[in-house]
Amino acid sequence: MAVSTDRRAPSTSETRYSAEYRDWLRMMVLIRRFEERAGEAYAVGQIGGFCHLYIGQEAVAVGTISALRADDYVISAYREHGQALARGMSSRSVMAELFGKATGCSGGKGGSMHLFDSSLGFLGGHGIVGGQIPLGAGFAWAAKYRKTDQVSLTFFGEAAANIGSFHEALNMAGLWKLPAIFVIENNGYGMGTAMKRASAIDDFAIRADSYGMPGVSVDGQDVLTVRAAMDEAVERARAGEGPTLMDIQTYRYVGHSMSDAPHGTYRSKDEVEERRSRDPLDVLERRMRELNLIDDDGMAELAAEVAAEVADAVQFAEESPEPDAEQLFSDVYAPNQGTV
Amino acid sequence: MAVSTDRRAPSTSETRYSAEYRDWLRMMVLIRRFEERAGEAYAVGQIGGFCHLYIGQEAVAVGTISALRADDYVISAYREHGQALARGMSSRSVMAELFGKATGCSGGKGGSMHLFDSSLGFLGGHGIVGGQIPLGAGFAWAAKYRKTDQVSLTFFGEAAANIGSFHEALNMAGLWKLPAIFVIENNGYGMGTAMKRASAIDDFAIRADSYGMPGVSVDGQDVLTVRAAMDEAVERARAGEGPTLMDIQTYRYVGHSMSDAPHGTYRSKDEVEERRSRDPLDVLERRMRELNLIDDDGMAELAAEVAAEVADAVQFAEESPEPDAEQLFSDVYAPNQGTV
Amino acid sequence: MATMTYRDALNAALREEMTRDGDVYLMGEEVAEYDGAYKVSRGLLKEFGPLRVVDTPIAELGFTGIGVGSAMVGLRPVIEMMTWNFALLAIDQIVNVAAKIRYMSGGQVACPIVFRGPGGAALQLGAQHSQAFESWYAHIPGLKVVMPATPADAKGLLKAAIRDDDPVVFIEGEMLYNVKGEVPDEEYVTPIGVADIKRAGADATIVCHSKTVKPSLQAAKTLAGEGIDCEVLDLRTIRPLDVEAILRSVAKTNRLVIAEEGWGFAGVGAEVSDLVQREAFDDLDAPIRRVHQADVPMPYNKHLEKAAKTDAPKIASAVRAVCYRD
Amino acid sequence: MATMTYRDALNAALREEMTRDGDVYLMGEEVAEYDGAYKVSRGLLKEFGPLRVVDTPIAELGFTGIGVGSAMVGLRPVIEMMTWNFALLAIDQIVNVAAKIRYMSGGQVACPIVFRGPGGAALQLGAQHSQAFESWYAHIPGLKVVMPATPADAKGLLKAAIRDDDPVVFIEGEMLYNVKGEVPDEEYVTPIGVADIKRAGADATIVCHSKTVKPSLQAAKTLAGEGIDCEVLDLRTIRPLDVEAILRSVAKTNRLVIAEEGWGFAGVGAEVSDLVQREAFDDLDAPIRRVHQADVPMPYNKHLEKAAKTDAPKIASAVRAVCYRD
Ligand SMILES: Cc1ncc(C[n+]2csc(CCOP(=O)(O)OP(=O)(O)O)c2C)c(N)n1
Ligand SMILES: Cc1ncc(C[n+]2csc(CCOP(=O)(O)OP(=O)(O)O)c2C)c(N)n1
Ligand SMILES: [Mg+2]
Ligand SMILES: [Mg+2]
Repeated sequence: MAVSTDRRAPSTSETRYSAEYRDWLRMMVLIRRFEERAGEAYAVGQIGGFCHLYIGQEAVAVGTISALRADDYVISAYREHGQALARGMSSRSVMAELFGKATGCSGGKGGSMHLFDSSLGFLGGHGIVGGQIPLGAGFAWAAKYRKTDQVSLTFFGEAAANIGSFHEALNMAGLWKLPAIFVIENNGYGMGTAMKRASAIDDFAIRADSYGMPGVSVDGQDVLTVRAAMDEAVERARAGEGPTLMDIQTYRYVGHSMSDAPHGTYRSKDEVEERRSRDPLDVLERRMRELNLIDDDGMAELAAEVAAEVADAVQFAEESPEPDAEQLFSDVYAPNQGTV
Repeated sequence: MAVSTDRRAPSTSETRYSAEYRDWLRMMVLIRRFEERAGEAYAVGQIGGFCHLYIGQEAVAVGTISALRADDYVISAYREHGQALARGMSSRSVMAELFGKATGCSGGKGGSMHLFDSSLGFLGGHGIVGGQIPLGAGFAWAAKYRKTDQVSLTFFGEAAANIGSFHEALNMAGLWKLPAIFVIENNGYGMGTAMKRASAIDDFAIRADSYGMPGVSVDGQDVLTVRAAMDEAVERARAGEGPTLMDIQTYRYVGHSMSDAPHGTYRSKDEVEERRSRDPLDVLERRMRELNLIDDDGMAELAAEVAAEVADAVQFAEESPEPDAEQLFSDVYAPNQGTV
Repeated sequence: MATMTYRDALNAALREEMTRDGDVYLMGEEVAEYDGAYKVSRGLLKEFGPLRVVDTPIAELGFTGIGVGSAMVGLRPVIEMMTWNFALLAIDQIVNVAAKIRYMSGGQVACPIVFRGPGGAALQLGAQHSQAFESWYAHIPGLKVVMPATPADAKGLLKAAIRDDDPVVFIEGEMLYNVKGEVPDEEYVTPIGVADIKRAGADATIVCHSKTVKPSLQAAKTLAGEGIDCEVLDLRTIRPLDVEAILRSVAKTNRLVIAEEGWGFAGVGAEVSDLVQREAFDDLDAPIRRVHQADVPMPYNKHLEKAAKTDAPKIASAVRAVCYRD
Repeated sequence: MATMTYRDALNAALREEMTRDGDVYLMGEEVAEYDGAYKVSRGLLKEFGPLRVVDTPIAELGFTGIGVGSAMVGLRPVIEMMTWNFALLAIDQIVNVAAKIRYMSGGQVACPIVFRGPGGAALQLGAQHSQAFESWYAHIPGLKVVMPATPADAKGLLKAAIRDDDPVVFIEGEMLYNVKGEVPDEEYVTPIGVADIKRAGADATIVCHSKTVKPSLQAAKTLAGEGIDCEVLDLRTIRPLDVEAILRSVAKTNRLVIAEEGWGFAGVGAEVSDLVQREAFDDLDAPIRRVHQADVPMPYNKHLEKAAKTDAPKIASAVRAVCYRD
């Protein structure tokens, strides 16, 4: 049976969440500044490996994760710095992990693609496209098994919606009515491949019909819209009514990873400029100004807070020690069970 | 974009295919008798391994394959004796393969699950559920690459529509408008699991929307309906208009494989009886009698032909030699290239 | 001691561990209503209900991932692979997540999960259904690989695997399910990582595991008649390998044959051979010999299949060769 | 002879073979518009068009299957794995179809296909992106496994792989793409299955392949200063293994070290070690030593990563050990 549903997320009263606006704006600005700083640190070799920045997509992480409870679960792919911060991981522990330091959230062993904080239910940071989708369904399965009303939130890119694990996991989530929310962070590109060159259809909310769950399309540059749609999905999931697929439209301003230019062969400078003109930070700031929730002084204060936090994080990361050499061999197996 | 389409296959004039009816009926009876005889041979140990019979599903193979040209491609799973025969492989070569003999279509090295005849474009016989779906898309890709108007026909069970390769292959087939026809042989069960216990939705034609291709539901017990729907799909494919997903409803009268009872824990005797009451062989025979295309004598003649063919196939298989011992090491690599 | 089949021993282990610990559940294709494709889970649905004995769609990658995810948040799933051939579809979740999640999370996230089901060949199932992948899994740090040969070991090791805090690849054998043996009545757990001398002997060591244990014992019996006294060492666990037990045996016999079911190239036997030549070079009185599947995909024809497989006569010949009696 | 990078040598091989044979095409993620994630296919889209240089969705299992299917009907696809880590998702099609289709069809259906892309670790890519799987593929009869170390070998072997009528697993190295070397100007094909002595020597043999060739040569240079003259044998092909070349070298030097990038357990080195102890037991003056990755998932931190990896100092120590100079 097809689930009939209005695919556009409902419009939202401007003031419903206004008490949270400043927190959201602060988090979005923090993510932006953190990522810009990470890009600089990468350029001078303080960060290595692959590094995928979240710049432009901030409203997705903040709008969704702010709707969760502390005991819910979150999982993402390799472009997860923003979600880690939005989930409450400290700038220090994230930056230190990017620097590979012992004080990093994964002890320096994970790196940019593998951020973890199990105390916050933030369970990675995964590098195989689509691999986290069944894992997220698994957290939801565990909640169902334990009869809690926890919710599991899984992020992935629109390109990951073409891989088999998406299909298998969503079918089981729909079949078993798992409390799972699947968020497509639809930034229009998988590396250099535009969505229309990788998918036979251009509206992924349709795919929800294949799995007996509602599918919603959401404007991902307006954090308010994201949050409103997310609240509905969370409500459904907590009530035992099953999963939701959210196709959240956003854009990455930067290249796929640090080795990719912001524009070039696969998208034009004009396109990037145009998309930047509707910036999620501006959208929220404008709304707050209209409601007199912030003014120039408030913005300056917020900027200063964030700047201090990011500077502190970098200093912390720089001054932190490298992992001990013995760390190479620990955490392969549980302690006291012997290794091979 | 969703492809809007009437999901029921069109009804068909009773006489459009009447010149072919006797061939179809003969083939359906042949498959039925061949499979019954294979079951007996299995019971006495002449056939080994897994053996999945096609009894009850005959109209699907005959209705679809009869619409193809000699240079088209066909691929299937492990329940493929019927399709092999319908594609024109000799009863001898198929029975000998089941017996593991050197004269078998795969030289005795394939067995029941791996029947091949490349001269007929019959490319297996595959044992990993869903594995043949991308392969079938690959044949269609080759046709497109070579700019021929060949068509590729891929069979799989309804349970295979829940596996990742289905999703990946259909997306690419839709994206690239490949001349591929994907046939779900929907017999309602994957081993002992009813479709509704494995799939979040109960109408697989809906899944076609996810891949930008038409999806049709077809009554698989009426060969005429199958053929009519297949003709449309073939026409689309040959015209370069892309793939079709056909969900053909059928039923297997027998157990999943020789080690599974026809009914038991997962379905009732009553259900099997009821489904048997609308037998595809009867449906066509009745229609032919109404049109005076066959009478009792004609039926007796047909039965005798088939009986002789099956008996001959068994005798041939029994009398054929085992493969030479050296066959163990041949066909691992191309000849004259050396093996490891 | 009760006599029971390997199948029933596994069933008992599952039942005992599910009774003991409410976090343990069984998931896979046909494990519930159908009682298991090979009936290992017989009766468990009735006893534990559909939340703890869970039928899945055919979606190995997906349900393996769901199992791994649930283990990451503290459940203790047992994921049944209908056969290990199909686990190729799920191998990304096993290798890239289960084996690495503890490490890449800096020790924060454990993955206490058992992947189990029959591996290797049965009879005439053809090329795609007759593969032994233990050397692949044993190649991967972060996994443990357990392969019991007897009912008693099957029960004790499955219980150990379920209690283990790391991911365990537990490979059974379709051809072993009906094998009978004595199983202790009282509760017991067999430690992972400890090999077992199934027959003590002085002249040559046969290292084997899983389905090659029985033909190794048969070969030893034949050879005893020829005056060659074999020690048959059942590895039971492939990773971690019981290095000491292997070296101890070779130090005693000075001759080694390794018998395994799968292909030879970079197989388990290659690892054992390398280990012994390195650590016990001077103990060896003859080059190590190996017996393994012919280097071909498995043929369907029964004579060809037999010729491809490891069996007692081939093991016996290899022992004669290392004893220079051929 | 022109000097060119390994990347450009591969690019030239693709261009030449695609020009020579209209059935050859390249398919994979980002191979066309993006010119390849690692730019191996630079310019090919422009030259050959979108039907012969094909960007795919992220669907490794699916596009690998499409490639295999097209090879079954006579095309000669080159399937790019963005990295071999992602090929775990496609491994069912490689192992269960490509490797077996000729055999299980009784010789009727060939599968002339190349699967290629970078394998092993680069720098700080972490546990899921830093894996060397050559021993897995080499375990499988029906596949060939080719791993060039130099630009000249990369070009000649890729051309051979494309012309080969069997499925070839062709593993490159991200860290090798920028390596420069001399490449013959005239057309040539380097035969699969033939190892190459990259440095002749008399005192000890270092068997290596792909990324371990360079550190082996460095180690040999260091050791030459200590009076140890090493022969460096680059396997180039893992399956079929050039058994004669290995035995010939060991017969000359009587001492063997095997250096590989991947994990040790049941690695390529284990197979070579087993081979040599069996076929050249009496030639050996010391136990064979192996150098391989530490038995851990790859850590992100650069110091830990360095400590985990095979390098010239570790190879040199192993050689000193087999020469009893440590
Ligand atoms: C299975 C797999 N295939 C390929 C890759 C290489 N890869 C990393 S990210 C990426 C693009 C993913 O795009 P999308 O899912 O849209 O996420 P985004 O990067 O846009 O956030 C690719 C192809 C991978 N990591 N895993
Ligand atoms: C990947 C994989 N998983 C499991 C199996 C075992 N298996 C063989 S057939 C089958 C049921 C398939 O059902 P369906 O696709 O509906 O086809 P049917 O048998 O009904 O024709 C299963 C689970 C397999 N062969 N491959
Ligand atoms: Mg994207
Ligand atoms: Mg079915």
